[in-house]
Amino acid sequence: METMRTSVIVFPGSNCDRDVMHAISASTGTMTDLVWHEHRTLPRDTGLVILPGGFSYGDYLRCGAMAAKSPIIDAVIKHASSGLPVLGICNGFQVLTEIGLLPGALLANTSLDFICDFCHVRVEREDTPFTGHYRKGEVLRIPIAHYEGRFYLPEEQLRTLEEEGLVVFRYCSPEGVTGEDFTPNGSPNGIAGIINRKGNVLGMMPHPERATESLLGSLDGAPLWGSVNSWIRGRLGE
Amino acid sequence: MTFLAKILVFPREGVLDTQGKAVGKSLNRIGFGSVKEVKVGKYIQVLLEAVTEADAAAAAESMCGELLVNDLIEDHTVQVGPWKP
Amino acid sequence: MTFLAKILVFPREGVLDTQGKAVGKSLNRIGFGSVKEVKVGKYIQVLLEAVTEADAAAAAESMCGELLVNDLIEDHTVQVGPWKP
Amino acid sequence: MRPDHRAAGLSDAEYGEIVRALGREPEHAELMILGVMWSEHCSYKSTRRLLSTLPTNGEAVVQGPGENAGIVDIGEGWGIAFKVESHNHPSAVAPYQGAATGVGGIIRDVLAMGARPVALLDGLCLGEKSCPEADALADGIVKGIAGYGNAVGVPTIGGKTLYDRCYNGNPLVNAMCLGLVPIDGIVSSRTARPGQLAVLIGSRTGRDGIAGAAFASSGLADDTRSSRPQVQIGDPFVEKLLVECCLEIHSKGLIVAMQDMGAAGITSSSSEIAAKSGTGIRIDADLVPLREEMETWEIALSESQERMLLIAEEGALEEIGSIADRWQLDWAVIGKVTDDGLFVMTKGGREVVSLPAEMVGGGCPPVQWPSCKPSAEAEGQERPSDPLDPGGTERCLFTILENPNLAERSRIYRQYDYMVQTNTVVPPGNSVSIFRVRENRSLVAVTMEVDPWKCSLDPFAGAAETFLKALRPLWVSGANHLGMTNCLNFPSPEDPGNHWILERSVSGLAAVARDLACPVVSGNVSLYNENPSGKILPSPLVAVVGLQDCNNPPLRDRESIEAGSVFLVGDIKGTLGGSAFSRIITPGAEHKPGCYDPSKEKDFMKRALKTVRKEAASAGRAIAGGGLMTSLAKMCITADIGIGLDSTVLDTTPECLFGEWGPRAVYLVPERSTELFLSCWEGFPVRRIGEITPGGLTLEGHEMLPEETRAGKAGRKL
Ligand SMILES: Nc1ncnc2c1ncn2[C@@H]1O[C@H](COP(=O)(O)OP(=O)(O)O)[C@@H](O)[C@H]1O
Ligand SMILES: [Mg+2]
Repeated sequence: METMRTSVIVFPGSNCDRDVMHAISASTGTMTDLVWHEHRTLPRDTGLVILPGGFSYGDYLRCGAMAAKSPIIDAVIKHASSGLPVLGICNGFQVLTEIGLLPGALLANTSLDFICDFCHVRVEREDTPFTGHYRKGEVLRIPIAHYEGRFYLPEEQLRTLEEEGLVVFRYCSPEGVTGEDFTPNGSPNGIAGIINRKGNVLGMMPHPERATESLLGSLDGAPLWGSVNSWIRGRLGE
Repeated sequence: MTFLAKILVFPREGVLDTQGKAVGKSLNRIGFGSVKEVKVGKYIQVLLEAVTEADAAAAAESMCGELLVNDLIEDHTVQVGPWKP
Repeated sequence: MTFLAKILVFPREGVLDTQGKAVGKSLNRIGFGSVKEVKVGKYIQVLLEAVTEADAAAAAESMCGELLVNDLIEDHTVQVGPWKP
Repeated sequence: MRPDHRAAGLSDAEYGEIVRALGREPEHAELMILGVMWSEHCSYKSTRRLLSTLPTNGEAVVQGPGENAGIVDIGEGWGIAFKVESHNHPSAVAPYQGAATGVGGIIRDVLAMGARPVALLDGLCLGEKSCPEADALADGIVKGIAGYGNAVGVPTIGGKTLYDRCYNGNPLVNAMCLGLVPIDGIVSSRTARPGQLAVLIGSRTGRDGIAGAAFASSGLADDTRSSRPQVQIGDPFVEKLLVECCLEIHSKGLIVAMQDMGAAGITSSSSEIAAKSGTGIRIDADLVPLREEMETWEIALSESQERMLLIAEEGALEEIGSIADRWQLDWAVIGKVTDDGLFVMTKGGREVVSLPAEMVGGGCPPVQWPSCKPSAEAEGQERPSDPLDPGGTERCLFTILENPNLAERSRIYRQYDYMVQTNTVVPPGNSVSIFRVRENRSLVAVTMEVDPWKCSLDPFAGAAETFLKALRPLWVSGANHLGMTNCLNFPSPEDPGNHWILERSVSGLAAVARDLACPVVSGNVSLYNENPSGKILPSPLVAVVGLQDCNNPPLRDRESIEAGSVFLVGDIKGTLGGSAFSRIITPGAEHKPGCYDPSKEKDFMKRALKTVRKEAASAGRAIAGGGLMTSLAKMCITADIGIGLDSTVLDTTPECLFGEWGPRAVYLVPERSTELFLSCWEGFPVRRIGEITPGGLTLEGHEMLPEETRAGKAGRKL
């Protein structure tokens, strides 16, 4: 294997699975497999695992809760513990918290409305497999589309999360200023995406796959795919 | 006096319970084969001021009628008691 | 034997219950000024087979642990009894 | 004659016809079935003749009316299937579920053509914002559309929203779906052959929405609660699985014919397949997966959502079953296609229903309601109005922009996922919605219009103008129209005045379809939109699908440019009849509506398309609601530019500044393109009416769009 190979997990109700596949192939030209949640293993040579957005199990009960019990999840956990990258987007982020690969939970937006819109996020770290092609402090214009995107952790743990620098993306103004006014869903500290301590499992509410073509209004998500691709190739080269 | 009204809201008999169906299947799938049926509804706790328990119950019932319950598709029960913090 | 487990799930103390807040405000607005606080949670009914009531209760509790409840954000109570159709 | 045929919804004459054709009296289950199938909603008995006057043929038409959705050709072997459907009555009773199941239903119609659903639009006619009940309905309706569309993963890329008191208790919810289908993979409902099997896939059948079709065929009762059993619950999660499952089965070539189960459920889907295929069908009620104990007639008529009926060869069954199992959907063989022309339902081996499929699926005799021009029909004359002074113009503009009918709609469409599937090129909030088709690298443009005020003034001219209002923005953006779909939302046709208006409206649509060669490929009729406190204004809704010239990017209505001119093309004056100005500023005044001139429209079309082809302008907007000033104000706000108007060219009468009707548009043209632009519009009225400035919208030095007016109207920019 010379290039990245991505497994996108398809749960019943996932609806951004194909979008992610198109975005990755359009921007990196690498291979993507759609992996049905009932499988127990990932395709050989999987580099990146993506839990895509959508409404797995209709978002019934709690978003992500039922998907977190899928047969494929053991393989995802194993993949993560081997140090390889796992990315959860939107509903995928919710699934990651339900699995326990990421801390916290995602609660209903303060407005109690579904929000679909472009918003801005600031890149807080450039030293992760997902953000190597960004600069720290860079502002991305990227869409969100969710009803439950308000990150929650008990205060104490939230402080630790911040102290350990695990927040990777934060909602902000077009100029990069953070604050409640620029946080569409009420997330504390404008948290839009977090990473685990080991630095290989990222969960984010914004949709990079929706910002990978200028025709669709933004290219700011494309470097994310490039970053992971470079990171994996670097690791393969070792 | 303060009362606590506990309101249970659930899909009417015969009305499709989309959540219950999905949750039931999931429980079966993750090893709870003994589960025969699941219904998912809402549990609403209302803390309210009233003079008597009967007043509180009447108020809670009328909240159900006006806002909390869509009786085209939902059934409900109300249980009221004095509030013990 | 068939048992009915009634499970109440509600937001943990300290977790902002936006829905409860919104419902509370709406109730105030439409004339229920006496309402002081509202919490909105879930009511889940599970019909299950078990040998004894204790077994049924244990099963229901473990369903909560595995799927029905997220302890980080939710509290719950379980009440089990024989099912009377 | 047995007394209960009226309870089943059949007139004495219809019942007589049934007895005559059968040579016997129908059994109870048969009577219930015919009552529903012969209802207005299922049989189109009042409008079939009228609808047959609509032109349906055209170069791009692959499938016209008569199937679950129409299809137009978008090149390289690909087609777009589309249709609009109303869910008005259910939404009045249970707004969230009514609107949600409306979306679900139209998605399945498109799926039934073998198409992958790729876009949704919603046309909403809502009650006044100041009426709390109407506002609550509106809120529930929007949440229902969002709840269903978002979860099922089909983007809602546009729509139309308007408010009027006539919709207070009669909201209109018209959902439109577009699907992408390879033309050699179109599925039909008329291709079943004897011996093949009927397979039901999807949710289990329950007692929901029994006789919903009949419900949609009469006025709303005073107490909507009595309409209880008709409420259906949508499950977008299952719909998503159903879409993927049916498309996978289809991709394996295992589907002979397919039909969604909408109104009248198993009965309509199976009898229609049989009637259209010229076969019979035999359904065994014992084989239908049920949620609860049900009578045979209930099973026959249940409108449980998220079900599809597939016709397949016996040999395909195993594979179909394993695909459905993988998608965790219930499925069952419920019957067989026969050669006797009968729609038969059995229970416990006994024939409970045995009727000619033709009689069930299409046998209801048409009804001709009396028709008579209502005496109240406005006969106003266009009287020239006095010119407005600048202060007056500003006040009028302010009042019009403040009106909910002209406000921007981001509060609605921000609740819809309009980006999923990553093909939305021009999102809601623009005059047209455009999505990209990866498969043939084309851009498909869609518009939707409804204008009850113009239709109530003059149903012929109003319906024609509604259609043209949907066409013009397509042309301005650079898209050629391919075909249209429509929904005829009207009150009871039994009233002679209403019926006359309905007839005239349909003639108006037919005239434009013929004159501009924009065929009608699908549609829907919703009558009886009235309740004891009132009836709706005539509200025919039109949606047009067009193909963008793939060599040019679409011309948008909000492109920001630094310097250049503002041009008005078309007549200097519009007409005030049924306009926002006459409704909001001078209510009570009567104005004769403009008359529609096909050759002028064609001239406009050619030039608008050429403007895009030659890249002669940087932004353009067809003038519609609120007239010239409102269009300019919206451009200033959304593109964040200013415009200085030239009062020596402009006429300051309300007809010029706020008039509507007819082909008129404003363009922003960079200095270097002026000549090119003028050459594009040669032979058509064109005037330079102003220039682009750093900020504000000024006329005779007077600011028409002060900060307060701009504030909060910025809309969303992509
Ligand atoms: N119900 C709706 N759903 C999605 N988009 C909508 C809806 N209503 C309006 N829109 C979008 O908002 C914009 C303005 O809508 P509207 O006020 O109805 O039309 P107009 O263009 O005549 O002002 C359009 O871009 C339209 O696509
Ligand atoms: Mg259909």
